[in-house]
Amino acid sequence: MQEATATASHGDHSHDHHDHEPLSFWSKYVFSTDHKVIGIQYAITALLSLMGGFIMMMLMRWQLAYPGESIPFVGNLLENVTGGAQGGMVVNGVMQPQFYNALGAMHGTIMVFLGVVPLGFAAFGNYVMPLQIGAPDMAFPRLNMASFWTFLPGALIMFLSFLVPGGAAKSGWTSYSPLAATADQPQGPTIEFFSKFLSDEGALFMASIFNGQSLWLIAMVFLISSSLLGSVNVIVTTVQLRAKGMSWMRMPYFVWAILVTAFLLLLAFPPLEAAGIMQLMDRVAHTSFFMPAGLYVGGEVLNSYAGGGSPLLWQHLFWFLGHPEVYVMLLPAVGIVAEVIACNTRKPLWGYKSLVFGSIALGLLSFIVWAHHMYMTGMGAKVSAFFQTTTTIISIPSVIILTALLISLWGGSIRFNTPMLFAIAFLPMFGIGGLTGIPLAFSSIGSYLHDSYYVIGHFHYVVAPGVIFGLFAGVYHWYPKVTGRKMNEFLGKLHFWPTLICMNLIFAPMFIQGMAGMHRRWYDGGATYELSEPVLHWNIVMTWAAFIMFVAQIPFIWNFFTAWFNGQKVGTNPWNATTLDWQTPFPAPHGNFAGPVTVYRGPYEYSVPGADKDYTPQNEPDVIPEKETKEVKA
Amino acid sequence: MLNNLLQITQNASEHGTQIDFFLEAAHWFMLVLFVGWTTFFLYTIYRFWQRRSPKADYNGVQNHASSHIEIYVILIEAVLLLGFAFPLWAKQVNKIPPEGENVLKVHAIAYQFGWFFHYPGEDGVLGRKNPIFISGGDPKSQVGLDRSDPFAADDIVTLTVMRAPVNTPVIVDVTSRDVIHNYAVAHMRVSQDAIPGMRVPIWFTPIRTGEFEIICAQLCGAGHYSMKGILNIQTQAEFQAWAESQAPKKPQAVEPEAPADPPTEPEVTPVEAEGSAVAISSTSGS
Amino acid sequence: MQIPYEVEERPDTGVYNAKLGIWLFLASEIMLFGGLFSAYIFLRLGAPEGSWPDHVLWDLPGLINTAILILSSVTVVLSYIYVKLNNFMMFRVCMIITLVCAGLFMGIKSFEYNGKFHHFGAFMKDTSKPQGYGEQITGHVIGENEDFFLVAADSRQPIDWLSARELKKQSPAHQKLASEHDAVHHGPVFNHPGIIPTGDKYKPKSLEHKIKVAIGKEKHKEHDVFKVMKDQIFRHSMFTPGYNAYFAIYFTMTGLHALHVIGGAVVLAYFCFIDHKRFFTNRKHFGNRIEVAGLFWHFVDLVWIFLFPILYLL
Amino acid sequence: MSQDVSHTEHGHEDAHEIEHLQAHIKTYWIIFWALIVGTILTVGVPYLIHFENHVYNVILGLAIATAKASLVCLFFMHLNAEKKLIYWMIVLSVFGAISLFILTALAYWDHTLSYEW
Ligand code: HEA
Ligand code: HEA
Ligand code: CUA
Ligand SMILES: [Cu+2]
Repeated sequence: MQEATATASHGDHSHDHHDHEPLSFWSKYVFSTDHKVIGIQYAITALLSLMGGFIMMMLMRWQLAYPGESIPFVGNLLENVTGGAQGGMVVNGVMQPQFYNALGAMHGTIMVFLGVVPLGFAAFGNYVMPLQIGAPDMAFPRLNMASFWTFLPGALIMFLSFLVPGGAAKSGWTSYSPLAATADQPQGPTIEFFSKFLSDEGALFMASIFNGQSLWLIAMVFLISSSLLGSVNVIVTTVQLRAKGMSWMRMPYFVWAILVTAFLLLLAFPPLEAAGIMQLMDRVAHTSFFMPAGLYVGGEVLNSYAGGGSPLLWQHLFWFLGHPEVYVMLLPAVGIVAEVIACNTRKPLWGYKSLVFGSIALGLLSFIVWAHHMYMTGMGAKVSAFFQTTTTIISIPSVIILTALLISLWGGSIRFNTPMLFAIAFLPMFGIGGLTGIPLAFSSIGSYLHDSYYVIGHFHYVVAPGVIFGLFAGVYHWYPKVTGRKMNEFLGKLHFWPTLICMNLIFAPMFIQGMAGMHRRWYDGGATYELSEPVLHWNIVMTWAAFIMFVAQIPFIWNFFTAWFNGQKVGTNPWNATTLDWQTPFPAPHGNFAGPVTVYRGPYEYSVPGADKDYTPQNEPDVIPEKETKEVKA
Repeated sequence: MLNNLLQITQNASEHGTQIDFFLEAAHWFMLVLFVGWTTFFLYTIYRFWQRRSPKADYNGVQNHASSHIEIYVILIEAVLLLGFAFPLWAKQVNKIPPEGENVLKVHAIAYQFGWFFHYPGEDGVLGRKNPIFISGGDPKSQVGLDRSDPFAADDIVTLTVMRAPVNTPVIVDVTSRDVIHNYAVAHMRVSQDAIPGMRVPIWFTPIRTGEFEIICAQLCGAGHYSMKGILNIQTQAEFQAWAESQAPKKPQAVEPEAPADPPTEPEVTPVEAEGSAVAISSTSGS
Repeated sequence: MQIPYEVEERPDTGVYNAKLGIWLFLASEIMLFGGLFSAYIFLRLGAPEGSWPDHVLWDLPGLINTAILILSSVTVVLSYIYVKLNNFMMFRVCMIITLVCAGLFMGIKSFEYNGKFHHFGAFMKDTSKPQGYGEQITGHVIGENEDFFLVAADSRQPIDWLSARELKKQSPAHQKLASEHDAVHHGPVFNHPGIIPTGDKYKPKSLEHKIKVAIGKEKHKEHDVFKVMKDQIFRHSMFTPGYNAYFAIYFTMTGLHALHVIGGAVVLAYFCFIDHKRFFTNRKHFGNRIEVAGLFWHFVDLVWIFLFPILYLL
Repeated sequence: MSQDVSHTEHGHEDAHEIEHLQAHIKTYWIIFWALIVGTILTVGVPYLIHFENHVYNVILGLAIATAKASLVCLFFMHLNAEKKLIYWMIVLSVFGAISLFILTALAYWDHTLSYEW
């Protein structure tokens, strides 16, 4: 019915969307153009991907703690799935180096590109952002749908690439060429398969496509295209569809975070798309963009390649995306944390403006720091001085943002519900991760820590107990918005505390291992090297903590699915929040708001002195000027 | 102190002391920030728990202490940058000691999965190498040494083990013959990508003898985890003896400054001065 | 449900949704081609002195294509103006000219590609060179047996890619002298023992050759034929992307650009022949669509304006 | 002048408007010829002028291309009279592209490496 009102409120007949007739199941839940449905589609895909990444990580962690021991429970299954013993991935239930590398590369890729970004940017961005600015939908609903339906094939290709002969991509999530260009050359079984239908050349060509690394690249091209569509949509929506009165400085911080993120995706991703196309050319058309002449691989000089390319070029193009990408992961999470903190401290965010300008500065600066991942490539003093300086400067906005969030807590009346627990745990966890980024930023000491577990520790502290916690907070916070029911608080706490403890047990020892000289991507967890002897025992602690953490996710998954049907029913605004996302009818119809929305005030008017309740929604008209309110009260 | 707490490897190179100091300073800086913020954080969430603070304060913190702290953070970071980071790196990449006198020059060639080390030999000049000469067999063919190059005749190529005399600056030209690797010696505080098609010099001065592990610090394929090299830092006498044992026999006159070691021509001539100088004879020969 | 500002401009920003959208999309496209351009810069700076082919493509087709794209850019913006002027006839005429231009462009492009795919080149072994090969011979394969290729060599050989540049550094008088004796007049000369002159002549049948002769670009009606011994060849292929770094970036950039041309043309054709009813129902909206599609088309033109000099001329 | 174009309210064109639009058509053809001349220049210059250093030829060629590109941007894409918002988008992408070009080129120059085996 609300749909009808929303549609009836305008009379443009040239318009294509007709929501009057009831939608079929397919167009309502599958090929939907409603930003809320698309948001949920993204969220579910992303959560499943996180799960996938988690499982891959556990297999890796088993191997790291118990190198050469057969994988319990699933060893044989994996062996069969990956082509048996002659597939060379898992033999007698024991993981082989190539499979470890594939898991590592895919864990990184899936977590970053299929898990965190789709959940933070695409799912929350899609679901929450239009609601928060009072828009009826995204600016281009069909583009939005197209974005999801380009994302999904990318995701499926990525996961299914485990099944092609030779296994999934195994050159790290960074896919450094020439390793990536020479790995996964056409596999015998694939050629055999295709030569049933095609000429020899055709079969070879198909085999150069159907292998782990090429599929990784193709999947990335899908994912990049999808996120380009998404980011155009997000920016246009934020700029054009803000409700009446929703001026820039009245936008909730989350909207700002998503806006900046969208710009990062928009401008940083295309060079990687270009690079991906070039690497695909290297693999399929035998060009050599990233390969110098005279490579000697597999017992022969690669004469079929012309050479003349540069391995550094790939690294530049990859990290030109790669660094902005980390803020793409971070910013939505910070946005969520800010929303949850404002709501659960019952007071306005402290330093809203510094948060906004800090994020914009972060966004701009993130384009000129990428080479801090490349200090070890033989960078000269001048250019490294430049990148060291920008990298140190970029830590300042992060400090400002984190400090503002911390100070926001002061003077509040803090409700420790599950979303809030995750949100405030984010602060020190991100603090540790961010602070350990500082030594990495200096090339001279970074060269000691480069590629060691210290780096792994650094970024996992930012992405796992940092960003993932932010996203958990978001899931718990907006769950009632989506389903009309709250998730169970007890199960939530049962999820939070063990996860927090395990996270630290997993990642804190990494700093020690890294300082002791242990390096990443070691299939045997460092057993080959004598220098890892004194810290090797940590591997076992970390692995078991990871397993326990998996058990700790079960309450979450249980909670997530059961609360849908028998969670505590709540009203439209269970958290007594001020932002517009909580002011729609429930369930929010296609078109979101019952009527035109007007915004009268900033986003976080909690505990306004003299107001009758401790929150004043953004769209609540100022019937009585404040002075009079006071008089009335007095 | 913090370094040791984090179980850093024991330093074995001259510039490593500065690196360690810098690491220590950076970690203290981080620790102070972390403890400061965490204290504030814990106190705040304790004090403003809804049970203790039922009514929120609309205005919150009113002073600008945080801006001051942020300015200090900026200042300290500037000091770290200007005082440590720039000079240290500039020294590493720009102040490479001139080749020849008192300096050992080695060419490290990474491959899947191991290391070759190419020494210039007595003449102090590395023989020409070219991928087209690569063939299986002995290390010299493996790195594609051009046997027709006169400079190549006395060159030494070793597999896996790199030897260097203590207290002598070592320049390592790092490259790779297939994919990207990384020449990292944690104890020496050095790390350099081995990139095919490029040759990048790094240098360090070992101050302790012993065997150190050379780590491949860049994913390079299935054998990455076990692509270990050994950096064997020997006393000068030991190193010299080894170099001599490797040198090809040549019917040439013994050099004047050579020690009394008749059977082979000396590769290395130690000039013990302050324990830091060793001359790799580069004036004669060639 | 109606999305606001789909047709009308939002008062405070002054634009309608799709306009902002297309500009954002173009921004990302700039970065996409930017990535490729920076690859071009990197490859070119990294190429050993003199090995980057200089002026190797025939510039006439590129020149014509540039003119075609510029013309189509004008017609597409005119078609937009005619929508504003409520002149459907002229709108359609302009649009069709644009589409014809797109077709011509693609036709010439495929003519060029096809020529490349039938053009042969071989790098001859030379162990004294760091890269393992020395001289190159390019031309058309007119015969082959298991020992050698029979190649009708081009008048201008890769060795001249370098010497042409070297030549420019000489004094004008010297240049004149040299150019009178250069390969273009006397046919190519090779030093490599693997390239054996047969003394035969071969008259290329390709259209490209005929045009070149007709306009005086090619002085030789017939090409010298050489035996290129297979055991002396280091590497050989057609002028495919894998031939060298230059052709790699040439095909990637122009290929991606061609995909954009096709995509843009499809959209314009849709507006011209299928969506044109909107011209009469909601002309403002239709005008917006043409404007947005036109912006994309101009961008395609813009990319070509840079591609042409960097790939054909410099 | 082309401000009117993007500003035209739907449904009505008074004579004044039409005049404006017709003036545009003329401008477009002028630009067309300017672009053609520019193209011929780019092709001609390498034949006519050989700088000592090839780099100058490259710079000149890119300069002409940039001039042509700006004509297209300014007139065909109406950037001579666009909304502030659009300019900001362009500034951003130019910032991105420039940092990509300049910094990769710089990083290329400042590497302490030699390109020999
Ligand atoms: C979300 C992800 C994210 C974020 C936000 C960051 C943030 C930062 N990163 Fe990190 N980084 C990664 C993800 C991230 N990084 C990843 C994935 C890699 C590895 C990629 C790979 O090789 O695979 C990496 C690698 C990496 C490297 C390369 C290491 C190497 O390979 O040698 C460097 C080097 O400079 C670096 C630096 C930094 C810096 C200076 C910041 C700064 O922005 C941090 C600024 C933040 C602070 C300074 C915190 C301030 C907080 C306080 C002062 C208060 C403390 C608060 C409390 C205690 C409550 N990072
Ligand atoms: C966003 C990025 C992200 C995230 C979240 C994680 C999360 C984790 N990662 Fe990962 N990791 C990377 C990005 C990430 N990682 C990258 C980029 C690399 C480098 C790869 C390379 O070398 O190329 C890496 C590498 C890496 C290594 C090093 C491997 C090696 O170098 O050899 C290790 C080792 O322990 C590791 C461990 C972990 C652990 C224990 C977690 C845990 O924190 C996992 C926590 C996850 C969750 C808590 C998810 C919970 C969600 C659910 C359970 C879903 C529920 C589902 C429904 C409700 C439907 N990771
Ligand atoms: Cu070699 Cu890793
Ligand atoms: Cu980074």
